[in-house]
Amino acid sequence: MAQNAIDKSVDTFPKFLLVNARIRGDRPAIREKDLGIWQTWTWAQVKEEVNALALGLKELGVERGDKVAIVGSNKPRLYWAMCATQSIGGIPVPVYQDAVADEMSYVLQHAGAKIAVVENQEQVDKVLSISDQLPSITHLIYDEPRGLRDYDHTRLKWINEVQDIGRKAMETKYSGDAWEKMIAEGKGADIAVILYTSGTTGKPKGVMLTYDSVVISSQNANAFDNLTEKEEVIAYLPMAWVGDHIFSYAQSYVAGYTVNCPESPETIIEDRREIGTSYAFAPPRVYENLLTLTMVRMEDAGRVKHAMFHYFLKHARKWGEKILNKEPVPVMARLMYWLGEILVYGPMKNRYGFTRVRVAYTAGEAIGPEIFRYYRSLGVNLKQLYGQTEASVYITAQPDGEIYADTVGKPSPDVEIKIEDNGEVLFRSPGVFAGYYKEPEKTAEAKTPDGWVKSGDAGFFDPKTGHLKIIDRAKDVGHLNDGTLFAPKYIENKLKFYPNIKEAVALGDKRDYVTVMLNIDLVSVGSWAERNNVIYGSYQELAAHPRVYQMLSEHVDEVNRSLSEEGPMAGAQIKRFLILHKELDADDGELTRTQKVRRGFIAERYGPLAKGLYEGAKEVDITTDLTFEDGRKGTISARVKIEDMKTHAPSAPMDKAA
Amino acid sequence: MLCVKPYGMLCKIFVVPFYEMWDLPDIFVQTLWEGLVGGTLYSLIALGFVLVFKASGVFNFAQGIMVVFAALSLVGLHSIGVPAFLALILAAGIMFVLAYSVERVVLRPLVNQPDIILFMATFGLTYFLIGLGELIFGGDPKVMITKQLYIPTGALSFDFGGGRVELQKLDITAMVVASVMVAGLAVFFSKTRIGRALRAVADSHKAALSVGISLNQIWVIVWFAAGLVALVTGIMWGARSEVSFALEIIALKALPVLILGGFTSIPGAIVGGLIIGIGEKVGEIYWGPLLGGGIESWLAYMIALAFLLFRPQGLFGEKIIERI
Amino acid sequence: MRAPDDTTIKAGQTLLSVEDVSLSFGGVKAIRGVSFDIKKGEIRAIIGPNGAGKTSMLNVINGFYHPQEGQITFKGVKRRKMRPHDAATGGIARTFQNVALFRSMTTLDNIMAGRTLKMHSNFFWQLWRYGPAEREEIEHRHKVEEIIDFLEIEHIRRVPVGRLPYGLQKRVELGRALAMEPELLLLDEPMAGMNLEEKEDMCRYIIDVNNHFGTTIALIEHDMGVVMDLANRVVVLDYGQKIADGTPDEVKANQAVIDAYLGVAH
Amino acid sequence: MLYREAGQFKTNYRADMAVFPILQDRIGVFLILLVAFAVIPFVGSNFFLHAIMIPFLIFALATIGLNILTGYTGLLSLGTGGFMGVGAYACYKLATVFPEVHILVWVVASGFVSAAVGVVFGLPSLRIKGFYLAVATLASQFFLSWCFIRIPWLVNYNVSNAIEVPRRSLFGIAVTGPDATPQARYLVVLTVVVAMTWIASNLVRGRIGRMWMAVRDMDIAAELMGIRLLNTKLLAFAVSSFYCGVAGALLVFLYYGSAEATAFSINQSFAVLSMVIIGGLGSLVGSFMGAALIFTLPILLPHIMAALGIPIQSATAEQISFMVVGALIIFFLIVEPHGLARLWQIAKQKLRVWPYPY
Repeated sequence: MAQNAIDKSVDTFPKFLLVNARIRGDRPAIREKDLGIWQTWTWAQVKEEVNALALGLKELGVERGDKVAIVGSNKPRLYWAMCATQSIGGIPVPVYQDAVADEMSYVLQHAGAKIAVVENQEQVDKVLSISDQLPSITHLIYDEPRGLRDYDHTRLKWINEVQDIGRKAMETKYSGDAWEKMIAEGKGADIAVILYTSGTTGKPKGVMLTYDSVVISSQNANAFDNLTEKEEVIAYLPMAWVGDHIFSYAQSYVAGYTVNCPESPETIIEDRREIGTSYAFAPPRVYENLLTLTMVRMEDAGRVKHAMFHYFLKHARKWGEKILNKEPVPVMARLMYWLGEILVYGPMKNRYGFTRVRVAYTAGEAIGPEIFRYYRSLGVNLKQLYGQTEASVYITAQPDGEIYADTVGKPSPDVEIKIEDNGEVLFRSPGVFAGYYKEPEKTAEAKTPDGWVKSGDAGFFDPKTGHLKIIDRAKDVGHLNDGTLFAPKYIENKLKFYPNIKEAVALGDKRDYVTVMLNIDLVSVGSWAERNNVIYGSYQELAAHPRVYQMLSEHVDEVNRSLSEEGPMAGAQIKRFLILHKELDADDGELTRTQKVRRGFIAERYGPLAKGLYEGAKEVDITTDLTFEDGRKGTISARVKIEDMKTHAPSAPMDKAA
Repeated sequence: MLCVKPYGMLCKIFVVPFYEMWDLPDIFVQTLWEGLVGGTLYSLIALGFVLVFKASGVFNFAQGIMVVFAALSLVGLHSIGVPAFLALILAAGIMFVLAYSVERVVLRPLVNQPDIILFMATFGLTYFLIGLGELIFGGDPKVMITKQLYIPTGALSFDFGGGRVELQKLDITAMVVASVMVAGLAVFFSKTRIGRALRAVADSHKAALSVGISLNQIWVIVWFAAGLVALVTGIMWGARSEVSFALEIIALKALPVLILGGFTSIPGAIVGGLIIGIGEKVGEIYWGPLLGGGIESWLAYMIALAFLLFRPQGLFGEKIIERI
Repeated sequence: MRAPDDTTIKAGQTLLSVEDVSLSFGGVKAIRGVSFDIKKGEIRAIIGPNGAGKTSMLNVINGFYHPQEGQITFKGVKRRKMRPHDAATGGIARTFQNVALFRSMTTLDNIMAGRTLKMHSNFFWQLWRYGPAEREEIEHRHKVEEIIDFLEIEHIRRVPVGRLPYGLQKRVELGRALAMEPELLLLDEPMAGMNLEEKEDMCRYIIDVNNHFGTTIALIEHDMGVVMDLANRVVVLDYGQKIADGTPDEVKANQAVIDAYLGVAH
Repeated sequence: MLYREAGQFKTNYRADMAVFPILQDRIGVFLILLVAFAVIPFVGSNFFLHAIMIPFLIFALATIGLNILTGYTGLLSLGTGGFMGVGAYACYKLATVFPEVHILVWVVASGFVSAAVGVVFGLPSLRIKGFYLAVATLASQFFLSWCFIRIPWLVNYNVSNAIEVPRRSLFGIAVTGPDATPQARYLVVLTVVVAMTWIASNLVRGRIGRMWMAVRDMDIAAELMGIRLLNTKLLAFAVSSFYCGVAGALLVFLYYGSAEATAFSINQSFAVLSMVIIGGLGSLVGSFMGAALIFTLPILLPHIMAALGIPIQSATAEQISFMVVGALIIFFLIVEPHGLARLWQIAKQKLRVWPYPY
């Protein structure tokens, strides 16, 4: 790998393919669980396959600069199609396979794809259904022939046929090293790939990345975690997503490590276990699901086993991270941990397929600190990073030994970061994108002439750790009247990490101080109530219970303390809070269908409460209409208590640093 | 002798025996009688077996040891000073306890299991009873308390075809008792409510319930009935020879009987028993010597086996149509 | 006796025909003088009310029952009666009305068992599981995996079929039949007791089998809708007699059939 | 818990279809063999080797034999003892008639003799099934034991009417006869048993094994798939009797030293059957477990009872162990019809998914 890094002449992935085929020709390049076993292709074989496919595409008329759409789940042939396209100067455009027909139609039109390489009948049907809107498409190539036998094959081709065409061409037109020559023509400055980001608003934008961007950030990433050709990764995230493109394609080609394609979406967990990945990458939900699954299963375990499991988890929570971070730990604790490793941690990691994991990343959104710590305490080196398509992923990442649940780490190698006054994070790096395809004005919005890119996220550098913390989408960040930064989502998340708190709504934009409305979690608070024999008849009663208030005010206080330690956030501590008398409900329009709180709407729906929060009232009467499960409308009225909180003095970073 | 080379062997097999039968009818009759008695006892064991199989579909491998066990408990009880007839009743009681516990411990938990499993369970039961029996009564043979039970001994003998034929009173009793028991069972099955229920069970369990008797009760009853049959068999057999665990092996002869008679037919058991009994006696006396004797030990099985190959469903069973 | 292998029937020609077959058990007449044919490459449905003798017909075709009268012509070879082994070697596979899988064996082994006839390594090699024996195992395992993939039952590969839900069992049984690479596939109520979704899947598989491998299929089915979608031709039995034979639409229009299904007295 | 399967993935079918696909299992088996071959013979006392290990292994072999017939092919047999006898007597005749030929050759050869006999008595299995077949095998049992008693030729007209094992040696070391050391005999038995177990596992995992199980689970379906029932059943009978025959030969030549017909009576058949049931129908591992339990029970029982403070003499021990075995059989049939083997499987599964309950 080091050797690749130095060799600047190797600046495109087809070139890396040639290098890998040369220096590690018989090491496994890619595997696929198919027909019950892990079918394996070495780098040399991959080179041959890609070569054939490339010339096949060439024969089908793919010229330099032509776009080739790639639609499907992670399959070796689709990755090969990517490299094949690049090798003849084409530009691959991976598309989300779950996109509905008209989304797909937009992307294919916008990209002006000439050929679409798709996975199976489902995708073929989808493309054919919109083919009339896609004049640019000349051929449709499929990987899985099942059920396509009787289709009209004038413009439809099986990928193996295309390769055969290519192989014929190899003997005739493109004999000798013709293909290598084509590859040699490729330059680092060329566009390597166009990745369409499903923008939160409006049509998706096609992010153009040059070889240089992708290659350099991949090399940096590999160096950062010193990844070698020995790594095993499992490719299961959408190919159209920059994360997968970098981890399962770019970094693999640069480092020469092995990519494994699962048998089917349902079998990923088993497949991961079989392979035992050494380098993992997943959005938080994956880790969440694994953990939930574990806890659910352990509920059915026998009493002894159950007790043992939780005892050792407790021990791990206490010492695991310290041990992982190589901090001094008393001998007894070490012994117990070692025992736990045999009885619990080892087996758990084995079940997750993390036994051999050296580095695991979570990214995409904030991960619950509990979940994060759980894996770390087991001894899995889970780290956070912050990235974007526009940056070829890497903006910041946590270096080994500097792991914190609530930061996204330090700027990655070669990345500069600055924070605007409005808190928005700007970055500049070799990985920065070339522009949005066919949309110069949007490009201009996002990217300053001197190469700074607006991330659209607000954040700040945590004075304690020097790590970046992302607090919210920049546009959602507001200001208190005294001008201090107010990031509602950030505060709400901090609150919601407490199992007792189901939902939180933070108010404060253009107001004097921060207040929050809370929803308790009926399950966990309910069980707490039972344990402490607190009698309650309804959510409303429980919510209004003084001891519940007391418990939650402790949580809020802790949140305030942590805020007070976070420089810019210290000003935005919670002054007052209340517990809503009803659960926020999508049926009442208080939540989006994706369970996100609609702050504005809530603020006015509960106007009186909001008013009360800011006019110092101790109690507020309110009547709200609501919708029951069965759709009936009704009203509910209550007297809601408002709790005052004391705030903590902003603590100077240094003396707190530990 | 009338056999001449080169036909010696063939003639020894196909001519001599019949000549001898004709030549010495008294011996022949005596042989038939012996066979008949032996057959009756086989029939009795088979009977107990059929009872269980009919009602609970269990291939009761333990019937043999039950015979031994019953006889042993009778003798054993008497040997510790219990008056004979009280001992008889107690022995019957023991058989009931056995039936009850078998239903409780073995059958109930195994209800609706495949036949093979139930068979093996009774196989396990056999082992258990052997161990228990030897533990309590010791392994050595015992003498049946024939006198105390007023079972007539001695023999009636009369002239026949130039010789004497002896009929042991014991054997006659055995025959009588056997026939009485069979008759009794026949009545029991056709006349009594329980009997009808049992018949119903043979067809379908629902039917049985409709008669108003729980399956479990029925099982206890049939096993008890089988136990009583075993007791009687034990007495008779014990009286003829002695009470020992060897009986358990001999009792296996009931199996060929069943194959002839079919597993579910009481008349089948009787007829089968007689055929086997007579067949093996005659075989032993007239053909045995050719093979150096002792062929009784397997002849029965061979007869059954040969028979099976031509009529797999037994004498009284009807043809099975396989469906899929 | 067994069909010579060189007799290859082209699509559209008659693959199998039964001529006035009669079958009775003791007194009961299950089939009375029924004749019909199955053409290579078609999907042929046999329908009729309960007790019409449909299953018996299949049993006659693959030689499990031996008819008292009539004859069966398979791949041009006339027979008084079919023998199971000849049927199997001749390329007739089937599934059963109430699943007849090897319950204690895994899905994999069940389908592997379907390949028995295609495996020839001798006992000696089997002893050492070496040379031909091992090569054979591997090569056939590959074939079996293709079937598993085709039927999308990867996830139950190593599950003893006895533990599988009914729908999946039916699928495995189809897999086992396919493993024989049959020319004629007999399906006895392949969708009995399935929910709608499972039925749709099964339909898809049957059609795929038919046009992917060009397998001729004869199936018994109660669900008229299914029959009408799947079958090219339908033969209707009632009380062991043939009362109609033709395309789904013809049959649907046939008065006798309607009566039979409405249970008009005979 | 002990299993760490992450990273053990198969890239070809050979590896995927191996006997022990999991690394930890391979290690375990290796260790067991290591102990069996390299430790036990040297640390084990003569009593342990002669009175426990040797017979245990031999009975395990017989159990495998019966298991092939009853467990894998579903043909209930009560004739095991008879077939073992055939092996024993055949081996005796061959070894005494051709003394110069190597004894192990005759051990194997006697297996073939008993296989042939097995086939003959297996013939009825074409027409008859289940209990009927069981009775047919009883016929073979009684007929064979009759032969052993009544045909003096079999024992070379010994007055004792018993087999008296001659001295035979292997690489110059006596392995049979009075002056053969337990170590030598143990190693010979062990080697034979291990080899034949390996072969058995090859058979049951391959085409033939599947045919047997197919016939067991659903003979009609099997027949309609082109599996010839008679051939399959006869093959099962042959292989099964072969194993029993070899076991019988070993029993007499390397354990008893001399034996009468009673050694192969129906009781022997019952004993082996009970080993199969308790060990687990259709499992090779189970065959060993069953043999171990049933055989060692009467030997260990006195010690156990003594430990419990209830001293008993061996006769009583035998009776009690009879009861225990009977009870165990019933217990297993009720709780776990697949015997110790299944319990072992479950335990293993637990370890694999540890700490999950499933």
